[in-house]
Amino acid sequence: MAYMHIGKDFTPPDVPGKVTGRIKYAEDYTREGMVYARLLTSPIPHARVVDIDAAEALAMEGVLGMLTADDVYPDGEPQSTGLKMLTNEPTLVGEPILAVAAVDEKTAETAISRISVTFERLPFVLDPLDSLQPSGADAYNGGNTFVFRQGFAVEKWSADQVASFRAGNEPTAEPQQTVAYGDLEAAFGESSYVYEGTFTNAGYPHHSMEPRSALAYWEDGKLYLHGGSQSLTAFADGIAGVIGVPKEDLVFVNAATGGGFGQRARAGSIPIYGVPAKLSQKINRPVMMRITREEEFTIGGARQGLTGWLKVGFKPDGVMAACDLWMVSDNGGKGGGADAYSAADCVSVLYQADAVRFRGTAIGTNTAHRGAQRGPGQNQIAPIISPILDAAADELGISRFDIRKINTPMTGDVGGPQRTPFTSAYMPEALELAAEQFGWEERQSRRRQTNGSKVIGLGIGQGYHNAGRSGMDGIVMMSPDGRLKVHNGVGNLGTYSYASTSRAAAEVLKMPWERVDIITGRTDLHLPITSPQDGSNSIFTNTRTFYGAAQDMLAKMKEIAAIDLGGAADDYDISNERVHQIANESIGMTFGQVASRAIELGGKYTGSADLPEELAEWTQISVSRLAGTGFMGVFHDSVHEGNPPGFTVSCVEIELDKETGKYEILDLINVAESGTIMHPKGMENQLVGGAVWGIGLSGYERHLYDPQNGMPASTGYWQSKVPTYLDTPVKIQTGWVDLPDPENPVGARGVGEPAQGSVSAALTAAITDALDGHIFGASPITADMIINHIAGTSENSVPLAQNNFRG
Amino acid sequence: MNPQLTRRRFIKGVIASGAAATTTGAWYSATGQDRPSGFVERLIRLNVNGQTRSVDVEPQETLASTLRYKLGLTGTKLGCNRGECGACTVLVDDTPTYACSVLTHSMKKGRIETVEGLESANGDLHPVQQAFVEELSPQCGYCTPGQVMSAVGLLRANPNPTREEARLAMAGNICRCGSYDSYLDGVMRATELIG
Amino acid sequence: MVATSHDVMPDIELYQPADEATALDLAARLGNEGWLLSGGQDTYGWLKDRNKTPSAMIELTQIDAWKGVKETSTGIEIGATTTLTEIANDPLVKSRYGLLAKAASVVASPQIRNVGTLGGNLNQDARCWYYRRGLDCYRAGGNICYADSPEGLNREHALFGASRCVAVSPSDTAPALVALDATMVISSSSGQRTVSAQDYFVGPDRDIVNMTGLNEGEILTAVRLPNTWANAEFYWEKVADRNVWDFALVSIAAVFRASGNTIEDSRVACGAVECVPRRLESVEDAIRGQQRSEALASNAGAIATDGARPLNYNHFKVPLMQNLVKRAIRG
Amino acid sequence: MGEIVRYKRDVWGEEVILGVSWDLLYVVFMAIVVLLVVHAIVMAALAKKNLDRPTADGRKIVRHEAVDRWFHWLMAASILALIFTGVSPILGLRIAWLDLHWMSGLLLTFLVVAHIFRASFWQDFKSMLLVPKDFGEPFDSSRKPGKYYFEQKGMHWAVTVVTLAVIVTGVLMFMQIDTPFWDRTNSMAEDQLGLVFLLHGLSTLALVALAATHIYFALRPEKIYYTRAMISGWMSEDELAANHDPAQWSPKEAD
Repeated sequence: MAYMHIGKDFTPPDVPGKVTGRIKYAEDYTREGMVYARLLTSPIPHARVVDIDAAEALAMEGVLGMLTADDVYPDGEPQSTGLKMLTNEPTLVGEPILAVAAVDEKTAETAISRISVTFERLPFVLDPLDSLQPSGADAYNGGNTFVFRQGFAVEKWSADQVASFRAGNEPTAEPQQTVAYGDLEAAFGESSYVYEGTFTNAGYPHHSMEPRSALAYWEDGKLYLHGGSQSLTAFADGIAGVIGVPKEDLVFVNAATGGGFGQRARAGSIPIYGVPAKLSQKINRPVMMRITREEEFTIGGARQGLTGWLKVGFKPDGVMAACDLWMVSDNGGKGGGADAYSAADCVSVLYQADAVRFRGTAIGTNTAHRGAQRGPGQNQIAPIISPILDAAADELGISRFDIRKINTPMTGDVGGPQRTPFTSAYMPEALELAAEQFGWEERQSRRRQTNGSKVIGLGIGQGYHNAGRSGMDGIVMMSPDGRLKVHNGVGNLGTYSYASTSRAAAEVLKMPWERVDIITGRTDLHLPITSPQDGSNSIFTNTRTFYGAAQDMLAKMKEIAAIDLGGAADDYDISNERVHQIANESIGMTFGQVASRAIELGGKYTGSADLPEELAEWTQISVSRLAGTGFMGVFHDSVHEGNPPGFTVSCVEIELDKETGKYEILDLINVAESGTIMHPKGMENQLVGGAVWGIGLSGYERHLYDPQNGMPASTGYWQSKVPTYLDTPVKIQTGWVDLPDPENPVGARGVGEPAQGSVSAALTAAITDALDGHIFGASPITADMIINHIAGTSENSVPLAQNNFRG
Repeated sequence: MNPQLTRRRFIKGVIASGAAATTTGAWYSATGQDRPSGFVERLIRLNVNGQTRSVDVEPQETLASTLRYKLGLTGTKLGCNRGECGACTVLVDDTPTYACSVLTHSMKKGRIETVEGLESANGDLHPVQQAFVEELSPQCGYCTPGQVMSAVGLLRANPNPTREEARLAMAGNICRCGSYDSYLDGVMRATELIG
Repeated sequence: MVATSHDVMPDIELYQPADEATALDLAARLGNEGWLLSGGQDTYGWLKDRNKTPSAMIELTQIDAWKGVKETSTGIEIGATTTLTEIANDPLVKSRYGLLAKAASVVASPQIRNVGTLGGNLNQDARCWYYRRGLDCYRAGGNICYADSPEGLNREHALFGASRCVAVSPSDTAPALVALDATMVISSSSGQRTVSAQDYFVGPDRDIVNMTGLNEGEILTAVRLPNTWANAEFYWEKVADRNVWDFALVSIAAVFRASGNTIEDSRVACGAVECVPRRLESVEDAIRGQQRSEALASNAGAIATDGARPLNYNHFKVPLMQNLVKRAIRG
Repeated sequence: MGEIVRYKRDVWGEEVILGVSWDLLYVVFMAIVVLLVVHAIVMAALAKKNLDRPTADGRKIVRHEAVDRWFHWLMAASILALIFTGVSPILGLRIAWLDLHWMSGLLLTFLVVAHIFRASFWQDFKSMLLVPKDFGEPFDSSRKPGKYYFEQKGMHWAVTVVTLAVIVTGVLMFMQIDTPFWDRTNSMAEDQLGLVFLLHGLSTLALVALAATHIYFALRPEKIYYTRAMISGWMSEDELAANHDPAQWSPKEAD
């Protein structure tokens, strides 16, 4: 299909502001009379605040006030997991206890250091398996796990059960959750190669570049909140509730967000924005609260660590017959996500096993909170499963490419425990494209070639994430000058999907891009509800809404033309920013004229009547404020059927030095299968960015806690090991399949998350390959682990080592 | 208080037959107006983006603080404030420098350039900025000003770097979005734009 | 409270002496209350965290006499406030003492090398994260080590010479200077003294809170490299997790005088395995007068780690160190 | 001055004892010097012109067996080594002191334990016992003691208590460092550890004071023959008669 905008490169309007430094992030704003807040955070991994003595601090010159948990939760703190604004019951080191506002940060910090907080220390735990011990400590006040709708609970295994699991055996305890399909026993019976083993994934922090700083002030009864989010409206919708301000009285300002990666999607992940808001209300001054890198570590959240056992069976023809997964998830100090389930779902989708069983238990630890982080679950399992596929291929005498091809998901297949059909799936094409572009076959001759202490390793990997939701709203407006205004609540965090999705509306109305304005950056510009822009869903989800809103406008244009120029609406079409009769193109009116007429006609044409039912409350507020101000197209999306998958395939060639445990990535390709490509450059960015994340997951990033005292060590980039320019290849190749998905009007699906998983899978497979097939069953695989393996000193490569700490 | 200080003071005390060692604080007040040479004056003139600006700078102030909070040049970002990320990179006498990890007073003799100072008088983007736009190098954009400044510093020292040289020169800038490849594309395009 | 994140530079005085005498006078008068500031890359973190609280900083970089590389009759002399970038790019250093140029070129990141100085790199404090976090451990004057225990995070810590504190020498240039048999020039208001690079660094057995033998009021002003090892064959390698910013897991600096394939003499030092750069005299003795060979390299590697006492998570440093010694000798 | 105890923050930021304030070394040092100087002056002023000192000539009797003298001097040496290795780094001397310190400590511990056994079962333990009536002894010039006079017994028991305190705390501290026998753990809570350091420090200060006093009195001319007795083992009959009550102590003759 020949598109005007879809699939074409363009410059998103915010890019010049990013290269000139003009675009503003939350901490770049100032406000007359602004004061500065700093946090006092818990020094203890699990404690109860007994007393706060702030008299000396509050008496200091320049100190304006203090906010504590008692101020923000006058009726008591919520008794559930999840982040709180402030707390008297910290469950991790670094959890905010109180905030102090002062005329400058230095004074606020000095004041903080003069506050004396008396804590009652409570037992703490850092490893979920320790917590499962009969006498193990519980991370939360009330238990070590949180059951939805039931509350805190205590989950314990026998000492033997824990010891047996640690020793590498299948857990015998009752799991909290079991999901299964197919006849597992029969499938293993058909298998000629069965792999059984344990694995661990280190959790690791988000460390997005922009810390979660925020500015808040109150004017005319309205709260103005400057912060960073992944979606302006989905986030604002939630944070209003967190802070306790009516939605119509909140103005959320968010022109740019310095990195999201999952934990800036929903208000529940950043209740800390409520602190400057509440403090501002209390002291009646604008309050800027800058978050430091160290604070970002605990406030910003982290990936779940998984500790698991798995058994995978392959039939003689290479078909994955069965996969049995048992995982204990590290849920951190504030509850976590469903990574383990997603991991099992991912295996089912990617390898189409006949029978899959997932059993899992999620246990809290007194570490940073866990939650969404670029492919939660799917990406942890990717580097674990890929080397197993290779082992099966080698064992069964099938090529490593073919075993993936044999098990590939395709259109018409179903995936996951719910056996959900794909909306479309072009994985075979992606595999072929990646292999061809990379020269996978030709490179096989170099496999395990040595050069002194160096050895070549090759790896191929696949990534998956469910990449599309529906049910959101769209608003487009047109003014008498004929410019299209796409009111877009998708956050600007570097995916440029706020712009890409807007282009769906321009496409429908066949408008040149220069005539389109994206209305975004602050919610008082009246934006519709959007998805939270997490889970790789924005492209699929929000092209549907803006396409729909533009279709609504198009239909209204034709109606107006019919009213003014006669005939029926169906007699009209559009071209060159005119609506005209199909039969006689000279009879028509310009978009500007249509917009003017729409404003005269009012009613449904300006959003004053006949609105779609089921518009979200947030959209209703926006529409009501826009009503009558211009020609409006408005749309509420229905719910789609099936699973729109985001797929990627990666190939990696490394040269590993057996004497240093270091490797260089000689070549890397990351290929997307995500339906129609909306924006090639944007796609390229997602693929290279995902690749860097994959390299971090497989080789570097980790979450260090000292088991002796619960102290976090990875509070900066130094210990967290975010990959740098020199840890990534000089050039990363990209590619894409570009075939349309039927459930999206322009055929597009998302891709952000799988882009990491496939690279992680391929890189781990390459490391394994270079080490003659040694399966570590771990992410990351660091230099010391490789050296230990080669030298036979494996003190710290014991399976099921505490997943927060791998040396 | 570092106990070592106490110990050291004790030693001094013994040597001086019991006289308590003076702390610097006491020493200042004792010397009063008569401060020793080398003591910094707070009111200084800074050459920033080609303009000389008078600014009151505390002795301990970092250049990033002065730029962001005294001069309103918020293009210079604080990503870590510890020299571990590069978002605050500015040029001092053409040399890429972490503004978070130098004192303004240490740099006051230098020619300071921030991302705001790169555009030409008529508003044209600097070739590096232009190239970064064309290559869509930035993702979230938070590290971008630092990446831009490192690239400008590189191209002033070496107008025709190889991709590998560019990679080495840019290495002190973290991009959490992982856009390294796109930034390198941008640097290479910039070398073409500069010609 | 330790865990609360401080991030702003606290009040502290700054002196910017323009000449040597003033600087030395300030150093003497301020004593321990004065913090010697060079590039500052190991200063501001301490101060922002409020984990070190001196009253004043004495900036040394305004003094021209302490900057730059100059030729002398016995070799070259490098001012202590010469930046690492300048050293890495200096033609004289590159041509005669390539080992040091190489070591200086891989410190931290480009921007840190642009302001970070040789003196700062040599005098930087231990990088043990417990210590850096402001905990009152032995090195901070306390009575405990959090790293040296069965559960402590001691992957980056010492194999040798630990005494209560198990932190290692983090400097990349220090082992290079030990290998090159450099002499450190130390000035104070009462004059100048020199000490060999090897003796400049002090382990925790002798001084648990300082990593060098610099006394109060003394300033490291220059480093002299002798002609003895100019234009020698050299080997340098640093193995770190990430290739930017990270400190060495193990590094090696070695210089050789060889005739043909025979090693006549050598000096070999490893970084990040002990609190001081570890000079490997036993290796030097074992290879003196020997032909380079794989067997010699392997043997030397094994000798190098004699007496290593690994902690729980740093066993890998033993084979890694052996491998690096091997590679150095293989050439 | 003023502070006796030094505090630090434990790993979670709470204030705990770190140890003794070493400024007290200075206090102890000055106090002992003042005390001993005053004593020396007073003694000099009180000194009779024609001091009637007992003669060393004549029959020699045994005061200390050779084995006891060895015990004494080895203990003295180890205590002095402990004080030197322990205190000099505090004064800023950069020496590798810790190994010497714990080795001396082990030696002292062994000697003390052996001495306790020996004194309890094979020596005349009663001769060193300090009983209530001994406290009247210094004020009654007519009374003469047995083998040890009051001040000697006092010094012995003071040194005993302080040495035992140093040893017990020292052994606990020894268990907190890496040695050839074991790898350290962090098994002791930081507040307890601080208490141990404090007690070790306080007993060190006491030991320094006692050692200085002991050495001073050992060198006093009027009692120098006790020192000689600790070196060579014997006293003269005259010296015995001048100071001791033969009814309570009747030593055998030296060879």
